[in-house]
Amino acid sequence: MPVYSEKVMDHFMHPRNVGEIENADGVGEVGNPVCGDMMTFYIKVKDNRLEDVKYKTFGCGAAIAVSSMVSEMAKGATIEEAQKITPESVAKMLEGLPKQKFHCSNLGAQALNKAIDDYLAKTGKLKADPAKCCPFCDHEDSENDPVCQQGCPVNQPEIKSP
Amino acid sequence: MPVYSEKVMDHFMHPRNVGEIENADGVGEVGNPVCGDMMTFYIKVKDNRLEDVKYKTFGCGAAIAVSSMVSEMAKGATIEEAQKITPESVAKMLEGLPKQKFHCSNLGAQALNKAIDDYLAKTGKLKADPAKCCPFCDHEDSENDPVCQQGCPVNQPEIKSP
Amino acid sequence: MTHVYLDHSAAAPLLPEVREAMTPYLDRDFGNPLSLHDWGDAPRDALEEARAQTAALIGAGSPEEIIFTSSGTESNNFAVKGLSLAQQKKGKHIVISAIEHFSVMNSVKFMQNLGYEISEVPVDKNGFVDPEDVKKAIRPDTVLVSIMHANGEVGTIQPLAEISKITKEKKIVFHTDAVATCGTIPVNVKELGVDALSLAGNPFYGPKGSAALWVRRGVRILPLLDGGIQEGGRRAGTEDIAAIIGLGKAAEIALRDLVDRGQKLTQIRDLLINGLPSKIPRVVVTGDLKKRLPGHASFCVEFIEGEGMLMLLNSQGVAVSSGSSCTSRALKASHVLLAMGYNHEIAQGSLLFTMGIQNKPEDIDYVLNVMPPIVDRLREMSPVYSKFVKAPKGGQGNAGI
Amino acid sequence: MTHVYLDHSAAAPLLPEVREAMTPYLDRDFGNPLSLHDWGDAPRDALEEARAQTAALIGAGSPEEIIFTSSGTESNNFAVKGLSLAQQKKGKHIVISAIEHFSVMNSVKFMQNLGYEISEVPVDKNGFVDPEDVKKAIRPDTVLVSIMHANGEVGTIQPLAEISKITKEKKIVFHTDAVATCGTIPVNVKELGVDALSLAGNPFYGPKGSAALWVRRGVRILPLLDGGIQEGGRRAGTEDIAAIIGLGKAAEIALRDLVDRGQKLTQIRDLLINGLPSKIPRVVVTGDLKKRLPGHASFCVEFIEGEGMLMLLNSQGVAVSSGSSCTSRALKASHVLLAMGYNHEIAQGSLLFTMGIQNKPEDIDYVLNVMPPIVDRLREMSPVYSKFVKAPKGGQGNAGI
Ligand SMILES: Cc1ncc(COP(=O)(O)O)c(C=O)c1O
Ligand SMILES: Cc1ncc(COP(=O)(O)O)c(C=O)c1O
Repeated sequence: MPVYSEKVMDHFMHPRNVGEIENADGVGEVGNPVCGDMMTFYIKVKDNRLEDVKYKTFGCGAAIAVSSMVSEMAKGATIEEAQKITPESVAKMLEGLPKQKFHCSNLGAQALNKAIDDYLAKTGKLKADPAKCCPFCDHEDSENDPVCQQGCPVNQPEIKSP
Repeated sequence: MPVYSEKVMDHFMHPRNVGEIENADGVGEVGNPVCGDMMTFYIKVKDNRLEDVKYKTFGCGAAIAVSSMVSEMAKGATIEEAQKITPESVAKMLEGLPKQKFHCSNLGAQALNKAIDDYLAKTGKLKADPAKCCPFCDHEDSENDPVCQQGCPVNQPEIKSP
Repeated sequence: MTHVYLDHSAAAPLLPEVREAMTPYLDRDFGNPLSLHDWGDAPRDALEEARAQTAALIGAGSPEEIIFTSSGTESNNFAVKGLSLAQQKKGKHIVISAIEHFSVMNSVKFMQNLGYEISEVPVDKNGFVDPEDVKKAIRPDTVLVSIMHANGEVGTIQPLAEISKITKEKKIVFHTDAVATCGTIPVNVKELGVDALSLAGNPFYGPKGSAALWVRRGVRILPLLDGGIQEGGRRAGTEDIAAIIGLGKAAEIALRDLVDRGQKLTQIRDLLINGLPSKIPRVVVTGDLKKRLPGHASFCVEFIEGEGMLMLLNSQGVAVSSGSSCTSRALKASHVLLAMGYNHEIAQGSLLFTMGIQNKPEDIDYVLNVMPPIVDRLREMSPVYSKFVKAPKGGQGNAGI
Repeated sequence: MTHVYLDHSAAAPLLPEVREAMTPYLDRDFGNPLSLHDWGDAPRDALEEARAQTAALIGAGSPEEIIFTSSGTESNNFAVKGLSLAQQKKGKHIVISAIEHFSVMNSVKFMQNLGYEISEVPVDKNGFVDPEDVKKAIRPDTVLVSIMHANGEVGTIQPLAEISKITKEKKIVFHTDAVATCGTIPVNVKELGVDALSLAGNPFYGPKGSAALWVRRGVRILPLLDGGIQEGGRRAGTEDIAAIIGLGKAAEIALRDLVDRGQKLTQIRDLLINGLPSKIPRVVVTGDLKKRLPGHASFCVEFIEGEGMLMLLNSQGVAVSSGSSCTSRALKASHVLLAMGYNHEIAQGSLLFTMGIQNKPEDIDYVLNVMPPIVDRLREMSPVYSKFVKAPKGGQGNAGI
C-alpha cells in the first residue's frame, strides 16, 4: 500500500489553486524551513465569502496535498464556514494522512485562518495565535503511548561539542 | 566438519582397554560429577613397565576417547615414559580436541599419573598434586583474549535467592 | 541408514508454505519498507500483514504491540533490559525464576552490573514456580518480574495466569519468555495476564532470524537497538523482511493447526516418556508429566553422561540434545536440573528429545530399540555405575531427588 | 514505464549467486551449528567459511575476530555500548563525529543516560573530520573514538588512517562504522588502523539481516545480546545461518569485483554529479567530489523540499531517497547537512541517488531528462522561490553555505 491515500496523491499530482493573489485581501504564512513545511495562503473576500483562495507551499507531499485540499474547501465558503476548517477535517477529506505527517504537514487550515485573521484585522477584528509547529513530532507523545520516546530529540540529552 | 576428529571418533566408538584390574598395583581417580567428567585408571606394573592399563570413565565423548588413547599410550611403557604423557601429547595423538574440551575432558594423563603415584607411594615415593579441574572453562581466559568473559560464570556476580 | 530427527528445539525445518511466502522478498520485492517510492510498497504491506498474523497468534490487542527482533535471545534481552531501564526512577529490583533461559539469566546479570538487584524464585522438583514465592519476592522497588512460559529443557509449563494476578495487584510489569510455547500450545496474552512476551519463529517452523517481542500498549520500554525509526523507533535497523514474512506465515499456520499438532505430538511424546523408563532401569523423566510441552520428552539416565548417549544415538541416525555439561559453555550441569533438586551426577545424564510434526510413532519405536544397548555400553564403562553395582543392596536409593 | 532504481543505500537486490548459496540453509541444511550430531556439521562448516570470507573482505587477522550480527545498526550499538562498558573502570568519555549514523548517535545518547560524557567532533563543508579536532577532543578518561568510514547521506570518505595514528598513540579504542564502505571500496583494517569495524551485507548485495562487527584480537567488548555461547559468547542467539552464508558469499564476490565495480559506478555517478547542476540552476552537490563513495550522488536543490521531488520522480519510475525532514522520524533537516554548514532551508531540499551494479549510463540520461520539469514545477509552487525571484538582484548569494 502506498504511504499516501489516492486522494492525497491526486491533490499532490494535480494541486488545485496554486499561485498568489495580487493585492490579496488577506495573507497568512505559517511554518518555516526548520520545521520543514511552509505555506502562504492568499484570499480574496467578497460579500463575506472567499471569492478566491490561492497558496504557495514549500514542503513534502502531504503539505502540498493539504494546501490544495484546504483551498478547495475554502473557495466559495463564507468566512465563518472557512474558519471551521480544521486539520482533522482536512485529513478526513484527504482520506487520511500518515500519522507522522498529521502534526507538521497539516498546516493548511492554520495558514488559511491566518489569512482570514489578516483580512479581519485589516477590516477590524480578532487576533490569532502565532503558528505553532511541533518541530519534533512524527510520533504522538502522550502519557498512554506504549512507545519509548528515546528516538525523539525532544527527550534526548544535549551533546556538547568539545 | 564434525566436532571431533576421526581419531577421537574411532576411540570413542571403539574404546580400547576399558575395564578394571582386580588387585591393581595402582589406582588413580580424578574429576567429579560437578566438574562433568570422572576417570579411574588402574595399572599393573611389572619390571618397571605398565604391563596392563585399564580405566572406567564417566564423561563426554572427548573424555572417553582421551581415556582410551592414554591407555594405549601407556600400556607397555616404562613408568618414566608413562609419566611424560601430558594432556598436550594426548590431544596431539587424537589429532586435536575442540578448544572447549581441552581443559576439562583431558584428564586422562592426570588420572594415569595419579595411578602411577599411587603405585609409587605404595612401594615408597613422590606425592602428587590433587586433581585440578577447571569447572568453568569452555573458553580460555587469558589477558590477551579479545573475548568478553561475561558469559562465563566465573566472572558473574552471584544471584541471591530471595 | 534410518534418520530420525528429534532435536526440534535446536533447529526445526521451514514449512514449505513459509519458504514460499518468503521467496518474493528475497527476490523481486527487495525494497525497503521505509521507502516512499513504489519499491517500498510491497515490503511495507507484507511487514504489516506479518505483524497482524503474529499478533493474532498470541491474541494481542493490536498489531502495533508487536516489535520484530532477530532471535528469542534478542527479545529476552530487549525485554529485561528495556523494561527495567524504562522504570529506573521507580526502582532497581528484578524477580526471575531459577530456571530461566541463559538469555534472561545473563541479561539480569548485565543489569546487576548496572546496580540492579535480582531475586531468583525457586522451583519444585517438577520445575514449577510457586506463585506465593513470587509474591514474597516482590519488593516496593521491584520493577520487573520475568518468568518463562515453558522451559525448553524440561518442558514444564508455568502457571502464569496465577502469577499475573499478583503482578497486576502489585502493578508490576510482568514479562514472559514464551519462545518454547508460542506456536506450540495456545498462548493468549490476555488470559496469561502478562505485559510483555518473547517469541521466536523457528520453534513453529518459521525461519531463523525471526522473532518478536510483544509489549502491551501503555507499557514503556527503552530500545535495545538504538538508531532509526524502524518498528516505531523501538527497534532500529533495516528490517529483515523475508524473515519477518516467514514468521507471520508460520504464525498463521500454527494458529490454524495448533490443536491438531498438539494432539499428535502429545501422543508421540507419551510413547517415549512411558517407553524409555520401562525399557531401561534407572531412567528419570524430568519435568512434569501432564503440564508439559507436547513433543517434549526429557530424561536423566543415571550413572552416565549425556554427550556419550547423544553421540552413540547419532551413530544410529538419531539426532537429540543433551543438557549435560559438555554441550554448553560452562562445563557444569544444567542450572535447570540443579534448581529442580537433581544432584550433579544425575543432571549430567540428561537427554532431550523434541519431536516435530514430521515425526511418526515408528521413530519412537526405533529409538526405544537402539537406546538400551547404548545405555548398557556406557554404563559398562562408568566408574559411577561400578560403584553402584558393588554397593551393598539398599545402600543407595534413587540418587535423583 | 521506464523503471530506474537509484536507491541502493535503502535496499539492494540479492546477487543470484548469493541467493543460491543461501538456499540449502533454508531447506535441507536447517540444523543448528551447535548441535553435536550430524545435522550440525553442514551449518557449522558454512558458518566458519562465511566467517573466513567476511574476514578476508576487510583484511582481518583472523576469522575469529568476526562476530555476526543482524544489522549495521546492531553492530554499531554493540560496538559503542560494548566497547565502552568493557572499559568502565578506565573512564566514561566517548568521542564521535557530528555526522554519525543514528545508530551511533543514539547509542552514545544511551551511554549518556548511563553517565557517560560525549564529545562531538565537527566536520567541514565537505563533510570531513579534521584529525586535529579528534586529538583535541581526547581526554584522559576517553575510552572510545567512533568515527564512520563514509557517510551514507553525502558519501564523504574520512581520513581514518590519519585519525588512527592519534588513537594508537593515545591508546584509545577506535571503532568505525564502515557499513557504507565495506564491499564498495577497499577496506583493510590494518591500513585503516582501527580496532573495531561495523559492516552490513545488503550494501554489497548480501541479504538483509546479515551484518558483522569485527573486533581486533586483544580488545575487550561486552555482549549486547547476553545469553548462550554462540559467536564465542560475544553475541548470543541462534544464528541465522542462511543470512550469514549470504553475507560470506557476497563478501567473497565483492572482494573479487571491487575494482571493476568501483570504476563502473564512479563513471555513472559522475555523469549525474556533473549533469544535474549543469541542467538545473541552484543545485548544490553535497559532500566531496573526489573522496566520495562510487555510485553515490547527493544534492541539495534550492527552494524546494526533497519529498516532493522524490514523489514526482517516482511517478516517472525513478526511485531515490531524500534526507529531508519528512522522510525521517524527526521532522528536522538532516543533522549531517546542518553539521556541514547548510542552513535548514537548503538542507530540506536534499536528494540522494545511489547506484548499483545493474545501473547503466542510460539510467542517468533518463533522470537528467525528467528532473528539470519536476524542479520547475515545485519551484513554481514554492513561497521560498517566489521570494528569491522577487528579491532585488544580488541581494541573495548562494544561500547554501
Ligand atoms: C553509515 C551507516 N551506518 C549504519 C547503517 C545502519 O545499517 P542497518 O540499516 O543495516 O541497520 C547505515 C544504513 O544505511 C549506514 O549507511
Ligand atoms: C525458553 C527459551 N528462551 C529463549 C531461547 C532463545 O532463543 P533463540 O535461540 O532464538 O535466541 C530459547 C531457545 O531455544 C528457549 O528455549
